[in-house]
Amino acid sequence: MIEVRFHGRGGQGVVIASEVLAKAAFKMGFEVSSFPFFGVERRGAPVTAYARIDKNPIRIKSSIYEPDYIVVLDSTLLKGVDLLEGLKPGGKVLINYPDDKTLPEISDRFQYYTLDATAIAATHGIGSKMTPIVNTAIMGGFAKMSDWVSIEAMLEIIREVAPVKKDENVEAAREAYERTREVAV
Amino acid sequence: MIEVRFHGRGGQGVVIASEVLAKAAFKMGFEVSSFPFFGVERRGAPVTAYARIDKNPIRIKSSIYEPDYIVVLDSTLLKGVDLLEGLKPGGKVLINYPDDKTLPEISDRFQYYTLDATAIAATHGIGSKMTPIVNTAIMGGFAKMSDWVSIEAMLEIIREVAPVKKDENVEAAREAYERTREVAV
Amino acid sequence: MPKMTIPEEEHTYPGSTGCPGCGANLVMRYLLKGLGERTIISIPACCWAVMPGYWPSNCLKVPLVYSAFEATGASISGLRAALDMKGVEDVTVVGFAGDGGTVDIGLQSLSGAAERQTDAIYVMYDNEAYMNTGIQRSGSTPWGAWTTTTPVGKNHDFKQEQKKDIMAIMQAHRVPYTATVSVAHPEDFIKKVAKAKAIKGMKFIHALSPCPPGWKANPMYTIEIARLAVDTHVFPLYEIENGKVHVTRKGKGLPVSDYLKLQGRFAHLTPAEVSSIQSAVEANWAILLEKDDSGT
Amino acid sequence: MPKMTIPEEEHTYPGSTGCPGCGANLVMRYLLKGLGERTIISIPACCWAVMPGYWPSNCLKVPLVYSAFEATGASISGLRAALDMKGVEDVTVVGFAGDGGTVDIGLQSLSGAAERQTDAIYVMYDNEAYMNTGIQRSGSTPWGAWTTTTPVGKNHDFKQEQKKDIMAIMQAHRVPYTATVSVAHPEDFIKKVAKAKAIKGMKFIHALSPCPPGWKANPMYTIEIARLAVDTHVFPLYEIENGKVHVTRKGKGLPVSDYLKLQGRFAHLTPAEVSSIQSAVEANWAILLEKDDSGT
Amino acid sequence: MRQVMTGNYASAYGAKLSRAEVIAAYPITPQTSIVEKLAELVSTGELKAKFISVESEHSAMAACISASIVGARTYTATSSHGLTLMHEVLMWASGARLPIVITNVSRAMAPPWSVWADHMDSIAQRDTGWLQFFCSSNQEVLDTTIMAYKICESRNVMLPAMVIEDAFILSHTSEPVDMPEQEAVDSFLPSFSPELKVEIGKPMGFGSLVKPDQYMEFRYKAMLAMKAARERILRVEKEFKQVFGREYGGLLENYRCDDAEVVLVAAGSTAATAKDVVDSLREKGQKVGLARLRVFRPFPHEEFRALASKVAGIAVLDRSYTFGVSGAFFTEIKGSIYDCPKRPAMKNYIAGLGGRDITPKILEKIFDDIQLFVKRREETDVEWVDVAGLPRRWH
Amino acid sequence: MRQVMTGNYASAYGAKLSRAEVIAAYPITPQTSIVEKLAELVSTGELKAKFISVESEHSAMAACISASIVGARTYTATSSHGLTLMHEVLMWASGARLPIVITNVSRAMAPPWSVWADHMDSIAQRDTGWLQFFCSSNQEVLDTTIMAYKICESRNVMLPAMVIEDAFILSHTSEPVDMPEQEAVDSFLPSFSPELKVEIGKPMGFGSLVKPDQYMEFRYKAMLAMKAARERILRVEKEFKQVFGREYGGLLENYRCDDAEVVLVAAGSTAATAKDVVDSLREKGQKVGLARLRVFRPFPHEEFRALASKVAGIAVLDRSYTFGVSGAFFTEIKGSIYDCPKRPAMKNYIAGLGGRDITPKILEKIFDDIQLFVKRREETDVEWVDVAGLPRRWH
Amino acid sequence: MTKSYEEIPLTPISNTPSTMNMTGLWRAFRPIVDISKCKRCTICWKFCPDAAIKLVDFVPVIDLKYCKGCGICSAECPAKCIEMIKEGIE
Amino acid sequence: MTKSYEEIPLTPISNTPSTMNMTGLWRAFRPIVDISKCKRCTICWKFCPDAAIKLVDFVPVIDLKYCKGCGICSAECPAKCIEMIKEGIE
Ligand SMILES: Cc1ncc(C[n+]2csc(CCOP(=O)(O)OP(=O)(O)O)c2C)c(N)n1
Ligand SMILES: Cc1ncc(C[n+]2csc(CCOP(=O)(O)OP(=O)(O)O)c2C)c(N)n1
Ligand code: SF4
Ligand code: SF4
Ligand code: SF4
Ligand code: SF4
Repeated sequence: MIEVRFHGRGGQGVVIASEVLAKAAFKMGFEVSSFPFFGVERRGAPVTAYARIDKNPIRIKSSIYEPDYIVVLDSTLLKGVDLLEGLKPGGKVLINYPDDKTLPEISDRFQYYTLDATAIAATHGIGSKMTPIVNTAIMGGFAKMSDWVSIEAMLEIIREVAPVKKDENVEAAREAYERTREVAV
Repeated sequence: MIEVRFHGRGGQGVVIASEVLAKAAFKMGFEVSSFPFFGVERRGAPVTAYARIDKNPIRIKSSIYEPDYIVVLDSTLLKGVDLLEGLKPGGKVLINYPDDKTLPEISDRFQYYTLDATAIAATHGIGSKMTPIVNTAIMGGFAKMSDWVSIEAMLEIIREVAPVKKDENVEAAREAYERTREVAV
Repeated sequence: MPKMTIPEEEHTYPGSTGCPGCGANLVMRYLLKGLGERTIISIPACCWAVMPGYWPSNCLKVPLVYSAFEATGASISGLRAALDMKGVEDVTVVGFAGDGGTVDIGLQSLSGAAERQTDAIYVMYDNEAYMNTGIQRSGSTPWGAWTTTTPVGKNHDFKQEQKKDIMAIMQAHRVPYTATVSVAHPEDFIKKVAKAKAIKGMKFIHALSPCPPGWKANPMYTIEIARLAVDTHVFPLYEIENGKVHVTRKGKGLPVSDYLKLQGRFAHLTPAEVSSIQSAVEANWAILLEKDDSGT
Repeated sequence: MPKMTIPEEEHTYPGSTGCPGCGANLVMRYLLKGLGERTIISIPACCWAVMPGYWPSNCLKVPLVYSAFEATGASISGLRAALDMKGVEDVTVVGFAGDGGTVDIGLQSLSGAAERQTDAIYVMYDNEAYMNTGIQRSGSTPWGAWTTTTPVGKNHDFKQEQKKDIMAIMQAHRVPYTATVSVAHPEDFIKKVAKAKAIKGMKFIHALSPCPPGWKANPMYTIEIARLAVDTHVFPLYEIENGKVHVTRKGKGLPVSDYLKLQGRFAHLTPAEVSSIQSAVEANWAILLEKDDSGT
Repeated sequence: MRQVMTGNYASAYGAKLSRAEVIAAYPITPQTSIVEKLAELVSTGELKAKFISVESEHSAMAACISASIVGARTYTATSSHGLTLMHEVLMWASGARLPIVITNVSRAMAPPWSVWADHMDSIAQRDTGWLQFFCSSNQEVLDTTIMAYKICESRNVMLPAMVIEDAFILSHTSEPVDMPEQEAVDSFLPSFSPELKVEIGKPMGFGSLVKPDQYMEFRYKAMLAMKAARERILRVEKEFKQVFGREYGGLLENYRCDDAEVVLVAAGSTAATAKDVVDSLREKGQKVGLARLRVFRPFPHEEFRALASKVAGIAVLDRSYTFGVSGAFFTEIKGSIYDCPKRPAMKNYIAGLGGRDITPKILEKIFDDIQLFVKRREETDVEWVDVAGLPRRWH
Repeated sequence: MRQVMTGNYASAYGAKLSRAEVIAAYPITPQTSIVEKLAELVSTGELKAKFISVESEHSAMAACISASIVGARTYTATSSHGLTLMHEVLMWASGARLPIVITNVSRAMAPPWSVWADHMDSIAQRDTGWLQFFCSSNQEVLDTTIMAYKICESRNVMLPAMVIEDAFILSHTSEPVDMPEQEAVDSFLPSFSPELKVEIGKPMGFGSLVKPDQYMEFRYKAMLAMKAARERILRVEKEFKQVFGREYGGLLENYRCDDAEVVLVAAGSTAATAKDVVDSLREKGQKVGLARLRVFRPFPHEEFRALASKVAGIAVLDRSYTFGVSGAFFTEIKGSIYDCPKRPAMKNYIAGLGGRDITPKILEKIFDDIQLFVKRREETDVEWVDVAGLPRRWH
Repeated sequence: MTKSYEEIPLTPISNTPSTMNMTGLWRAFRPIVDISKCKRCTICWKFCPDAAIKLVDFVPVIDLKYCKGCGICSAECPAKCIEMIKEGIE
Repeated sequence: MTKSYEEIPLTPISNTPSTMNMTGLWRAFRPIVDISKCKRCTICWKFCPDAAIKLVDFVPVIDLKYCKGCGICSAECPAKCIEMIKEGIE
């Protein structure tokens, strides 16, 4: 079973991101389950979501404590709580991070991928200029980072779930896929 | 244990009558319990109340099915349901009945007492002229009919419970006591 | 030739178990004369939940749904929605509740029904207290009245609060039609009910409903008391249609004491208290007349 | 020399967990500036039940009692009665609820508190929907607005009912003081609150409270939107003292579209719909001005 | 002084003698005379209290909750629909740990509309975290009201309590009640001064939002409080006895159970009648007893286990029925003695719903039946008593 | 077609596929997305129904009641405080014998305020006369909604049903759900046409006042209906299997219980996790099983008795606690098997209150513990799991 | 009197006319109409709360099975032709 | 983090100032005050929903531990001296 944890802020579509992953994996024949952290958080407050992907039907309903992947939709969260808590040794981390900055000091037990999803979303006019919506772009990046979910499945689902600007969202994800890169720390 | 059933109409103070009896008997050293029939009846509708009197504390909480005494506050009720149902053979019945009329045909297994409580109440100005309140007068009659509750105890309680016109109520009960008579059927 | 001034057909049976002289009985009788048989009524806990009689007795010739005390507004919305889904549109849905069930515990669901524009008529028969439970104060009990929970004690107590102005509250809900009616004026009553029936949306009828035991009054004066309520301007007859006020009966302008003195529940009031009631009634009447659009 | 136009002392801590730019946060901030520390607040379920933070966090410097969603009116009556019994009389009891908790599920207990003349101030912060649960319609949602339960569907749906007029409803309850306040005009806000504090009986304050996520608005425009609500006469500032209406700010009379266009929840409206809102607003404003006693 | 009064007046005087400070109540048959009496006592000044006229029972309880939070002793009374309308806020009161006392005049639920005795309304509150006392006489109603405050306000309890009297059968029956002197009650029951209350000048939020990582600990504390209540009930009753000379048998009153072969478990007014029946059957030589379920919450676990070790059969009379299971008393008693070494034969009798009279005759037949049942246990262990259309006759 | 959706959407689609005609609901976390989805389906015309925006949950249920009385199929959804506010009218619905279906997203009660999973709200309705289905997957939520109508609307049942999904854990978790075709559902579930309903032109009072001499007979009929519901549940599930190919194990799903020495009883989402745990423990050679309590009302009496005859120990996990007693499941199960010839060792585990996570690790420890308990029964048979401050560690 | 559980409906449905209740027995006073004085105004009929007055040719015929004796007809009759007399035992 | 049942009160009493919540971390945009342009009108202070602005000599000092970056101060400043810049990683 693969377990993924998502970090973002209230209003950023973190829950949607986890659902997109689940749906894409489902489309590829996996069994899936995704869920938010169950909170009453307000806009801007850190929120968490989760996804499980497996070959077999998923029955377990408890939370994820030791994920294989971590996705960070908002790099400013790196300042807050320990985002990498529980990540399995060798686990992978995808961070929405400005292309022109280098990652701050961070544990070297994991693999890191970055992607300037904010810039990409802005380019494609997703969300407002002030607050671009990055969840579709970041999922393009996820397809790159993981070797088990295809970018095609991801794009299909993004087209399905995006309420408006379907093409733009798909394009953003595709671009994100291409621009995601592993970084050394 | 002595068991008494009261019949009257909603608004006539039937429940008060049963309480007056209980309180008078209590004053005389008896253990008592009195209760209404538990209904949602409206003004004018037939209502029933009960009293138990005993030497020992009364624990039984069920209804009375075979009373020793029956008190009828309103003679027009004689037209309705069977008022004497369950009365023990030899049981006594007190009826508020016009002095100038004779009782209709009625079972001869019981002893009957009558009393024109309506007239007496009217004389003493209890209630309105149109609707005199007869419950105090009738309890004077009860003291006469029974040999175990004294008219003194009864009058004392009537004075206690009457909200207004205490003297008049007491006088009415005293007069009723005197004018109550056994009638043959 | 003599003529009946109200429809002859009865939609209630004799044998209801209300008190002799009960005004609420008349409210129902006139209401159904005005609405006819294609009517369905929802009744919460109140005297009228008892008046049809113990099971299986029923004194109404139209269908009757009992509802929880606080739920009349919700009940009529449910009835209307279901009938609409079934395509039954020519039926008048009626909520019929006492004053306590309307201005106190039922106010919220009534307000909800008004907000969601339920197509129904809500009738409040106002006996100005909780009568079914034995004369406790309600929000609709007038200032000065005795009830068992506003006892006349050593300190000369009685109801200290003003009667809730349910007509104003419903008006604030901008329902298309509200009217006051009286059992003393059945012709006016039935006319208003028929009018309400023809209007779409939530209609509200406020019926003053004398209650002999609760008002400590002789049952024979039920109509007289209701008439005096109108003639003293204690309970003016008017209707409000889309915000337009129309006083339907000016009344004689008799002193309120004429009205009060037939009722034991006001017997304790001092002359000063009576005249304070008089002033309040006059002030309200003046305001009402000012709003009256009848002339224009 | 510069001067603060509102009291300097803060009765709220930073660190509340409301959204950035939340109008309700300001409503509380101004309210307490107006009332001072001898205040006790009852808060039912609503955003403000969450905003103090998870236990043991509290952003208020005055005592706060949580109550059930529907029970604010009852809660303040209970608080007042208990404090009176304890002889604590110089404390202002406040009920502080959202619009849903006031005009819908809390209306009945509010009405009860008004009828029994509870000496307290009831503040409704009006973000015009159930926000704590994620933007569902309330009785206070204005006509035309999108919410999650009044979706903009194929048939161009949106809220079909008028906003409940809670000021009129409270006025119908004849409470001694009601006022509207805006976070864009804290000086006026605080003045009214201080006035309410000095009056005995039940006071009602209606505060328009912009909600960036719920109104689909940029948080930086919270004040601007509130100001436009006043300037377009969508939300006029006035008070009613013992029935006397007093408009406290005339506003600029800008077109309502200025107000609507900053909010995504109205984005679907057609020009015709916008102008029907314009007419309704103008009509209401005219009525209000007519009632205005300020001049006289 | 002993005087003749109804159960409802006994309730009202119980509240008065306990010096309830804030009373908020809404009328409902057959509770009304409690409220009326209290309104009168307040209006005459005999009781110094605030009487809040509320617009519903939900508000009655909510007003009591807020008043209690700022340290007032509170009282309310209701019945059936009123009690069930309070359901949400009943849970609130226990969760907020407020020692509110309510009288519930236990009555049937509609539909069918019925105003008569039935325990369904009370039983349906068994999960709300309230102490529940079923009373069998007016004296007990009055005394229990006073004791309830003392039990609930103790520091290690701080939970609300429900004093239950059967609709009409107690509420409207007049019988002699010894009314304690106010001074005696005052010295028995100190004034209410909770450790934790909301005070002006002490900013605090009362009843905040708690995350999943902490909620259970608060519930655990309430569980401990209910445990403590058990001991407290016994101690307060002992103290009460010392001052007033009366006692009620703890949580489960054993009446002639010592050498009993079978016992009847019953609560409320039925248990009073049952004592007469036990006496008369004892006279006939039958070894029968009554275990009067006086306190349903906290549940008298230990008491039932002790009883189970002594008797061969237990007849459980429930004046309510939980659809899909059985009477609630029956299920819980069986649950409680499940792992006792000795397992008496248990049978459930559903009786008296909606005010159906429970006569001595019926109770006698139940005793007959349970004695038979002990000998040859049948399939059905839940029997409906006195239902028209069923073969067995009960009169 | 299988698609990924939340439990709440599964609820909404369940109602939609059942062609609910009148929907009245009030928002509450975490039920809101049910209501929002239904509002959307009605607004797009995908669902032909009346959506009544009510001002409280009490009104939501009251509106459903009246709509049902005139023959409409009705649906509502709520949670915690909303459900408990309905308490009075829940009893009304069952007393009036109306087959209303509600989804309850089971959540903790305040105070402390909490929006997380907890069964207290549902359990506290155990006496209201509703059927109660605890679901363990989103698929089950959808399927059970459809089945519930078919079960409840049958002539010999005519009682309302509650479909329960755990707050967030099901309501907000997305997982694959096979969405049946509307045609298939239509042929499985006929339209609602009750024998008894209020119709224009047929004057009748629905739900009248009944005297003590007749009330019990009406209750007796409801008892029979709950009995009939049991058979009906089994039959409808069989039919459902035939049409849709899915089944859920009746009232008490036995998962690897056949040769089990100890079993865990659990309901809702925990039971899903528990299946994984059972599998992994079985792999380690432990003879453990899961008895998933799917239907709490009517109570699976026969099923538990059958289970008791097979196993040595039963661990009962309650996600709620009845103060003064124990978990409700625990009490009722013990009550149910009280007189079974074989009495398994029974222990109660109180876990997951207020959303506390119930992890596989915790369930493993419970299985360990019950196996020990079978061997040496201890005094305490009710244990609180994962409470900070208690000696035992669960992680 | 109590009906078997098999004879009753699921829930109490009242469909028997309330004429099953002999509410005339509640009466303390009985209205006596002096037909000779009757003006056929039908006012008594109009105001009877119990619908206990039938009109025969516009003249009131009081159904004593249901008349509760409230006296409204007597009070409202403009011709004063209805007298209320105390009910007796016949 | 979870407190022992023995350490907590009977029912959740919140008496810790909400300054325990680092809500500044929620911020997406940061207000930068150009003090040189500030007119000391105190308007920014007045309208900050989070009371995150302190005045020092009538000049705003923003407490970034709690400023959520709503931008109201920036929008309302008549001198336009508060700029909102996107929060970065420092
Ligand atoms: C929830 C609830 N609370 C209280 C009652 C008791 N109750 C039944 S009828 C009634 C009084 C009704 O008063 P009103 O609505 O004024 O009608 P009236 O009886 O005066 O005609 C009351 C308090 C109830 N049935 N349900
Ligand atoms: C009885 C009950 N029903 C529903 C809820 C769920 N609920 C909590 S807050 C809320 C919305 C409150 O809306 P409003 O009063 O407008 O305040 P806002 O959240 O918008 O500030 C709702 C529906 C509840 N707590 N209790
Ligand atoms: S108490 Fe009053 S309202 Fe009720 S039935 Fe009697 S007269 Fe009518
Ligand atoms: S949702 Fe709206 S009202 Fe609630 S905290 Fe956020 S901005 Fe404020
Ligand atoms: S006395 Fe009353 S009930 Fe009888 S006929 Fe006259 S009006 Fe009708
Ligand atoms: S950005 Fe908003 S929260 Fe930050 S200081 Fe300015 S007004 Fe306050």
